[in-house]
Parts: sequence; structure tokens; C-alpha cells
Amino acid sequence: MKSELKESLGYIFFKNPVLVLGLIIGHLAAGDTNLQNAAALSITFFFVTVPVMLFASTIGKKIPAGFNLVCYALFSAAMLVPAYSLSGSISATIFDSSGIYPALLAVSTVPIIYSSKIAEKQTPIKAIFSGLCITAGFIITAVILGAAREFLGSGSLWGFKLADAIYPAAKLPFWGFILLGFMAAIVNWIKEIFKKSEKGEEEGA
Amino acid sequence: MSYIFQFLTMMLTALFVENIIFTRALGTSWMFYLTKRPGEIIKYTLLLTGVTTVSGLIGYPLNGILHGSAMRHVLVPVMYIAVMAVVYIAAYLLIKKFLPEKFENLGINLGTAVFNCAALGTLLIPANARFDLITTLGYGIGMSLGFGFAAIVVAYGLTRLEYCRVPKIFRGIPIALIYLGLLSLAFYGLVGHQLPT
Amino acid sequence: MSFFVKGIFLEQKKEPMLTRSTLVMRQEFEYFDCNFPDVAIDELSREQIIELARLAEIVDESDGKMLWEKLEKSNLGEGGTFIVDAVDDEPYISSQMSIGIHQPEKLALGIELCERVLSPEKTYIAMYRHILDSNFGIPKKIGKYHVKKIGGRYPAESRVHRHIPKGKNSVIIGACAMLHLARAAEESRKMTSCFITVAGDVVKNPRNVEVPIGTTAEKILELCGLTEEPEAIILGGSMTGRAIFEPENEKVGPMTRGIIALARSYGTYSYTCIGCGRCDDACPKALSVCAMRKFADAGKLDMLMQYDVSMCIGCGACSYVCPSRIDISATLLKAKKQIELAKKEGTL
Amino acid sequence: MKEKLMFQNAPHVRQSESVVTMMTDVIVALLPIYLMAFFYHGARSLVLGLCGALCCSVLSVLGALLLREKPVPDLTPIITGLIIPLLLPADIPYYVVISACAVAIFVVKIPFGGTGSNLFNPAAVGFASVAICWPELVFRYPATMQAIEIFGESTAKIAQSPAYSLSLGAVPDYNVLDMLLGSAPGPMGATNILVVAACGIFLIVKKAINWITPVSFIVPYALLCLLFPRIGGSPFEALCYELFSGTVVFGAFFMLTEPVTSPKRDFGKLMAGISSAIVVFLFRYFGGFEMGFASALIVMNVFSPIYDAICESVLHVSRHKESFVASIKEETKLRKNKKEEEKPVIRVIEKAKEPEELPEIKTEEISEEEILPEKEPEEIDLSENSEEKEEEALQL
Repeated sequence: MKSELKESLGYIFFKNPVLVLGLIIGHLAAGDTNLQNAAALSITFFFVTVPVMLFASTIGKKIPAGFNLVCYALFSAAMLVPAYSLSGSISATIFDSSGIYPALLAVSTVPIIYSSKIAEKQTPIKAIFSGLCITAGFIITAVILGAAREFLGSGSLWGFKLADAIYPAAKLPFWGFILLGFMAAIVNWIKEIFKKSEKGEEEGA
Repeated sequence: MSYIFQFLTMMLTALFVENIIFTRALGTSWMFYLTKRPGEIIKYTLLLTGVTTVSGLIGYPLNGILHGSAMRHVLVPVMYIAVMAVVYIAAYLLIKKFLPEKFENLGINLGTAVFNCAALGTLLIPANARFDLITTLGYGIGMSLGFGFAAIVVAYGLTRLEYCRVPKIFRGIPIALIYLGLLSLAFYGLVGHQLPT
Repeated sequence: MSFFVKGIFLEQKKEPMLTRSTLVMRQEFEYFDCNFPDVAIDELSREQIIELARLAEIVDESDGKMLWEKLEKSNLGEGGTFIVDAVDDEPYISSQMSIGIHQPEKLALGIELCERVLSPEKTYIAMYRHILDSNFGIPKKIGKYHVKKIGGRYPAESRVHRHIPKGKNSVIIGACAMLHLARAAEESRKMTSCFITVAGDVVKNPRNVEVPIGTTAEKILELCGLTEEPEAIILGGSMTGRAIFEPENEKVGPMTRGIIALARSYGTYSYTCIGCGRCDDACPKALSVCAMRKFADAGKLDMLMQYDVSMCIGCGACSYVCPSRIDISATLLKAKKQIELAKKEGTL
Repeated sequence: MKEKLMFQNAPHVRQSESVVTMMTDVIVALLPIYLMAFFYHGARSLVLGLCGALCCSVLSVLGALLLREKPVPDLTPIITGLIIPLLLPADIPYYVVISACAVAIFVVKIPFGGTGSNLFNPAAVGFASVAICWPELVFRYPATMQAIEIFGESTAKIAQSPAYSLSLGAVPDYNVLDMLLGSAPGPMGATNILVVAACGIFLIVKKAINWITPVSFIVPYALLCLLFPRIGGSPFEALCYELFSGTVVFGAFFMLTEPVTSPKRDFGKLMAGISSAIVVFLFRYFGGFEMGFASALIVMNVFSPIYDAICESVLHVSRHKESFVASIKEETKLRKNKKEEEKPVIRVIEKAKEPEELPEIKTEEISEEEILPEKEPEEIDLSENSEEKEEEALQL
């Protein structure tokens, strides 16, 4: 029980779905260019992850083998509607600035494959918990990346101008990839430090 | 004749200028999964081509109806996912009926080949930009071939990285992402000054 | 194949050892008679010459075999070629060449005796031609024997084989063995000495010396003198020899070709590979050395097998050209040994 | 005598040429180009070069320290830092140069393992990144023969570069001699074609670079330009304009020849040169920037190991020629037999005979532990702990 909890909590940082598992890279690299987009992506991600995982853990086991992926895809597509009505309140132009990337989350790896691989074997409460942890990990990455790119690219945060643009190219997809790469390296570095300290403790004990 | 020319131009544009991985960044996680199994790249590329072509054909008239509505930002993706679901079920049943001996190999992987960001993105971009039918099909085919091309290039680069003295913290996902980013940068030189929407 | 092979030219650095006469370490010598019945040289028969070589215990310095065994085994006859090896394509080393230049009469006598045994159609002496850094002229004939100039890039000793017409017999014997045979015939002397080049940038008096077999390296270096303390002393040729640490215990043998004392070892100087590809061009077997070194570092034995590491002859040309001073040759030889071991154990 | 003795592996003589001399040659060859830039644009060009070199070397030392490695004395960052400003206009702000250097060192070099491991040309990536980021600064060239202020905003007169006119399909307003001498506006170091070519020939003579790469690039490129001219007039004139505008000649001598990212054998270099000529041509014709050399170079860097692999496979076949021929003969025989007799024939392939074996040169008894200081077995597993989990999840 405790180990399962720990494993689920790991999705926030040490098994971050983006930086460590390398799952939802494209949406962040191309779509996550400012904080508002990050918010839209996070909201959509929440809606396509947690309900779909709950759905998978309750009804998913009863669906015949070939059809469960279709059901998850259709269910997450249906979940796009509340996600859009919520994220529409962020700003008037959010759908134009974030483009197709929030919609693409409905068929990304997490709702389709993680629900069939992980959630189907879990009880509903655990599935919701791990879904929440995955969402938290995604939100942390999206917000950091979006804020960094918005500040570097246009010198503003959440649309408020703070300074002149420092590095306009930061909004382009390739800088998204490179920044994600460096963030992943930093996560690796922190993991390494933790490993070392754990080893040290064991040796000390 | 002009239709063929239009088709080919759009296909080449989608293949090199608007490469699905390097400039559009669609389906990268799926591509990383494939780079570990280079033998399956061609099979998946063909599946992707089939899915985008058929779904594009079915979805094109529906898109014309939905495009006027105020909720099109959400209705168009939902509609396309529904179309893909229909295509998936049809393909699943057809394979089960006519090619039961291949069912083990193909049918199980069909789900991941249909429901992924690469397929949906390839359908959504021309739908939002209101391409006509010919260019939609050309774009879909070009994008799918571009996916195979990118997967092969990245798979080759990652095998090369095994012999580099990559620092420990960069091994694995980080260096693959940086490699992808640099390739993406090179393709961006072809696109030019304008930023993408 | 030849389109890909470029090879290397080495700086030969054979001066002044080549023009100076051979120094003989006299005070150490003991004379051993080989107890051969006194027969006039002109009347020695085939069997008698072989017996003479056996009694005098002459060793062929080019491959380390006993001379009499070699002579007994081979009978060349029609179309056969007899080659006297005085190639010396490694830098500094010139002991075989100096015999041809400073003691031509004895060499010619030795060759004549061997010719009587082998009865070849053609006989010639092979010498290395491309000594680019000195204007030393190689004689056209030694005695009545023609000198064939072997040219080209390192390793040139292997190129000697190419001058043999295909499908014909041939024998290659070193020049020092010829000299010892001549001495045994004339003076009835056993082979107790060997010819060694002493050279290097800290040697005061670089020369070719004749020393008794079993002399220590330290004594030989004392004979020639040192100007400063060397960082590296090499026993053997400059390309394939080995570095020694205890010169007072290291003794020279009949196959030792030289002792080289260098002021600076290159050992501490090593950059990372910059991938210039010169090793690929230098390799005489046209192996992809640059890639193989990477595989060897990564421990990928299967890839090394695929790239034909087993064909490496260990000539050291790749290490010589490497601008980063990486020990490519040693790495590959080690990998080759590992593969052989793994094959024996059946793990590969 | 024996106190100072050190161990070393055979061979004990080494070529006098080393990485340091090669790199020094390249740096020496870059200096005349800086002098020409000084002549045309004043002291700012020299300060830019100094800034680039300093920035790159400081950043690479910093990177090594961040990774807790011992910084190695290395001249390659200086070359990268000297090449980057030469691709930019002389009135470029300093922060652009610094950003290009930072990308070159921190993104291209250090994550891949430093000098010798980078898969892309650092200078090309650095330049391409700033060209995409600030196109309005990078592609705006000052007119020549006017001194530019060393610090602060430049007030120099702006002129249209020949490369830009060509991309619009117009004939540049400069004659060919102007472009050869470098008085046409353009990147700081790439306009003086004569000086650049002379420096390149100096490098070829000093054997710091291989002659095949620049020749196999420039000749096919010139042929392509002759066949498909972008402007009217005589084809020769069009060829001169195409060849002498932009960074084609400079790149061919100084960027394409970078040893780390180019193929190893001459045949591979030839193929790489020809294919990059085609790609550069396409990028310049259809690309968004008037100067597609850097982007094309990055794309071509991906393919250089493939050329190496092709060379190796050709050589592999030639090494095992006899056994291949034998197996093919055996197979044809087998087929014939099958056709004629329809009898099962046991197929025997003779063991591969090694063609004309060179005698093995014996190194004098190297003892096992002396060969190399034992290295720690490095982990080169790409799929580390975390990825296995992902695979588990993705496997269907």
C-alpha cells in the first residue's frame, strides 16, 4: 500500500511524465509558449487524465479486449468539452494562441495507454490518485516551461509586459525541445544527488 | 494535371518544410517509442498513412458543416476522434474477418497506430486552415511519410550517441530531446523568418 | 582496395648511424670456436654449409628461426627467389643496412654460401629507399648482387613479398645471419654477437654497435654515452619495441634490433579523438580504425568483430599518425586479445 | 638513470603534427580574414572576434566545471568563437555574438560530451540560432569602408547585400571584382573571397584540412549554379555572383572541413561534399533565409556517419572478396544442379581465405596489464532505469 502510494507520488517529480518518461513532449515543445497556454494545456490535461483513468478502472475491465482503446479515446474526446468551456475563460484568444495542441492531448499517450496499462489494474481511488499525481507533474513542467519561454520570448508573464523581449526565438518549437532537454538533465542531476545521499545514509547507518 | 501538381507540392511541403516532428512537434513520444524498434518504423508509417487518408476523406465534408459553428475549436477535434474511432473499428473487424492469421501481429498494434497525436494533428491542421480535398490528402500523406523519415533519422542519431562520451546527467531522454531540437533548428532554417501559428 | 589505403611515410632519422662504421664492444668478447673441420671456402658443399650454420648456432634475426633449419628445408631451384632482408623501414633502426654498406665483402660471401645451398634463379638484397631526411645513396650492387630498393610507405617489410613472382618459391633471410655465416666459414667463429642500433635524442654518440648476446641495455647505453637522463628507453624497433624500466636487467637477444633512448616520453600528452580520420587512411589493411577505437572504448566486441579487428597486424601506423596521440594500436590489440579469449571461452 | 623512466606503448615515435599544431594553423589562417574585416569595418570587427573567442573558451571551462570534470586545455572553442563573428555583419551587437557562442558551447558541445563528440558543427548551430532569433540584425549589413563605433549602437550606413538581391532575383549592384576583393556588403569575414581562398589553401598545404572536402563541395555547387541561374545575364556572371555571395566559400574551407562532424575517408568526404552542395543549393533557392549554408550543414552532419558506414561496407566486401565470390559461385552451382538434377546437394562453403596476408608484425611481448591503464567501464546504456518503466507502459 505504502509503496504504491510512493510510486504514484513519484509521478510528480522523479517519474515526471514529461521530463523522465518522455511522454507528452510535442505538445509542450510546440504549444506551451506562454503561461496562458500552459494553463489551457494543464486544464485540458486534467480533464483528459483523471476522469479517463477513473473510467478505465471502473468500466474498462468489462470492455472486450480490442475495443477499450476506442472507448478511452471517445471518452477523453467527450471530456474536451468541459475542458474547453473552462479554459475559454482564461482569455478571449486562447484557442487561437494555443492552436490544436490542447485538443491533441485527448489522444496523447497518457489517457490512451496509461489508462489501459496502469489504471485498469488499480482500484478507482488509487487510479484517481495516480491520475492527479501525473497531472501535477505535467502542470509543474508546463508552468515552468511556459513562464520561461514567455519571459524570454516576449518579456511578459501572463500577458503583462515586464521587460523587453530577451530572446525572441525561445517561442519556437526547437527551443521548446532544447529547454525540455535541459530541464530533464536538471531532474537527472537532482535524482543523482538524492541517490548519492541515500547511499551515504545507508553507509552511515 | 494542376491537381496532381497541387497534390505533390503540398506533399513535399508537408514532408520537408512542415515536417511533422521537426517543425510541428506532433507525436514525438510515439516516435521515441519507435526509435527503439527500428524494424517497425515502416509498418507504422504505412498504417499512419492509411489512417490519415481514410479519416481525412470521411472527415472533410463533416468539417465543412462544423466549421461555421461557434464551438468549432472543440467540436472539430471531437468529430475527428469519432471518425478515427469508426475507422479503427472498421479496420479491426475487417482484419479479424479477412486476415485472421495476421491479426495477432497487426490488430494489437492498430490501436496505438490510430489514436495518437500524429494522426489527429495531421487531420486537424488542414481542417483548421480549410484546405481543399486534394491538398488535405497530399498534406496527410506528406506528413505521414515525414514521420517515417524523421523516425529513421532520429533512430540513427541515437545509435550514434551510444559511442559519444555523453555526460551522465544528459544520458537518455535529455540528449535525445536536445538532438531533436537541433535537427528541428536546422529544418527551421528552411522555413524562414515567419513564426508558426 | 588500394584506393582507400594511403599509408604513412615515416621520418627515418637514420643519420648519423648509417654513415658511421659499426662500433664493436671488444673488451667483452669471448671467442668460441665452432669446431668445424678446416675446409677451403670454395669447396664447401651444401651439406657442409648447413652443418656449419648448425654448429655456429646462427639465428636469423628477421624471424628468429635457426638458419640451418631454414636452409635445410628449402631448395628453390627453377624460378625461386632468394631475398636478403636489409629493409630497415623503422625510424632510427639501420643495423641491417649498415652491414651492407660497411662490410659488403663479408655479406657477399655469406650470400654466396647460401646461394650454394639454395640454388635460386634470382638473388637480391632488399633495402628501404625512401630515406627522405638524408641524402644518403644506397649502393646499386653489393659484391655481384643486385640491391633492390623497396619503396613506399610503412610497413615496407611486407612489401618485399610483392616482388616475388606468384606461385614461385622464395626464402627471406636477414643480412646479419649472412654476415655470421661468412664469419663462421672464414674464422670458424660461433655467433656470439648481435648488431644493434643505439640511437635517440639523448644518446651522445649514436651508432650501430656489435655487442655480445646477453649484454644489458645499461652497458650498451654507457658505451655510447648519454647527454641527459632519458624518460623512455625502448628495447627493439621504434615502432614495435617495448619500453623498459630496468635497463640493468634487460638483456639483448639475437632478434633485438635497437635500443632507443628518448628525452621525452609522449605518455602524458593525450587529447580526445577529434575524428580527423587519419588513422583510417594510414592503416595498411584499410580497416576503419577510428570507428573501431570507439567500439573498443565502449566495449562492443560484436561490432569490432564485424569491422574485422582480427585483421589488425599491429604495425602501429594508426598510433603514429594520430594527432591526439591516442594509443590506438595498443587498444585494438587488446580488444583483439579479448575477442580471442571470448571465442575460446565460447562467450562470443 | 631509471628514476625518470615512464611507460609508453608502441610505437615510440610519433608524428610531430598534433591537435595543437592543427588548431593553431586554423587560428593563424583565420587572422588574415580578421585583418581584412578590420580594413573594411574598423576595430569593431577585431573586438567582436576577441569577444567570441573569449566567450567560447570561458563558457567551455565553465561547462566542464559544472559537470565536475577537469577542464582540458583545448583550442577548439577558440576556433568556434572566431568563426561565429565572421559569419555575422560587422555592426552586430555584442549580445548576439555572446548568445551564439553560448548556444554553440552549451547546447551543441557539452551535452554531447565536449570536443570530439559533438554531432553537429557548433559554429553552424550557433549562427543558425541567432539568424532565426534576430534575422533583422543578422541579415542587415553595413556598407564597407566606414569605421563602425566599437561600442554602442552602430550608426553605419546600411547596404543591400548581394545574397539578398539574388534571393529576390535581382542582379547585385556590385561587379565581380568588388565581390572578390570584399568591398561588397555581407558577412564580416565571408566577403573577401580572395583572402579566404588563400587562407584555405594555406590550410590545405599545412595539411590541417583535406583538399577533397572544399573541392568536392565548390565544384558541384558551381555546376548547379551554372545549370539553374537565378538571374539573367551571362551564366558565368551568374555563377560568380552565386559563388561569391553569402558564406559559400568561407564555409567550404572553414566549416565543412571540421574534422569531428565530417566523414573519415576520402570517398566519404567526396560524397558528403557533393550532397551538401545539392542541399545548400536547395536551401538557398527555396529557403526563407538568403543564406542557407549553416542550416544545410546541420542537416548534412546527420548524414556523415552514413557515408562512413557505406565506405566500411565496401571495404568489408573487398576484404572478404574471395569468400564472397566463393559463396556466390557455390550458390550458382547449387541452382544449376537443382535445375538439372533436382537432387538435394549438400552445400559446402569453404572457409574464408584471407587475401594475401601480410606477415604479422610482432610487438615485443607486451604483458597484459601494461597495455593500457584500465579504464572504468562506462555506462553507455541509453535506456536507463526510468525508460524501462516507460517501455513497460508503452508495450502493447
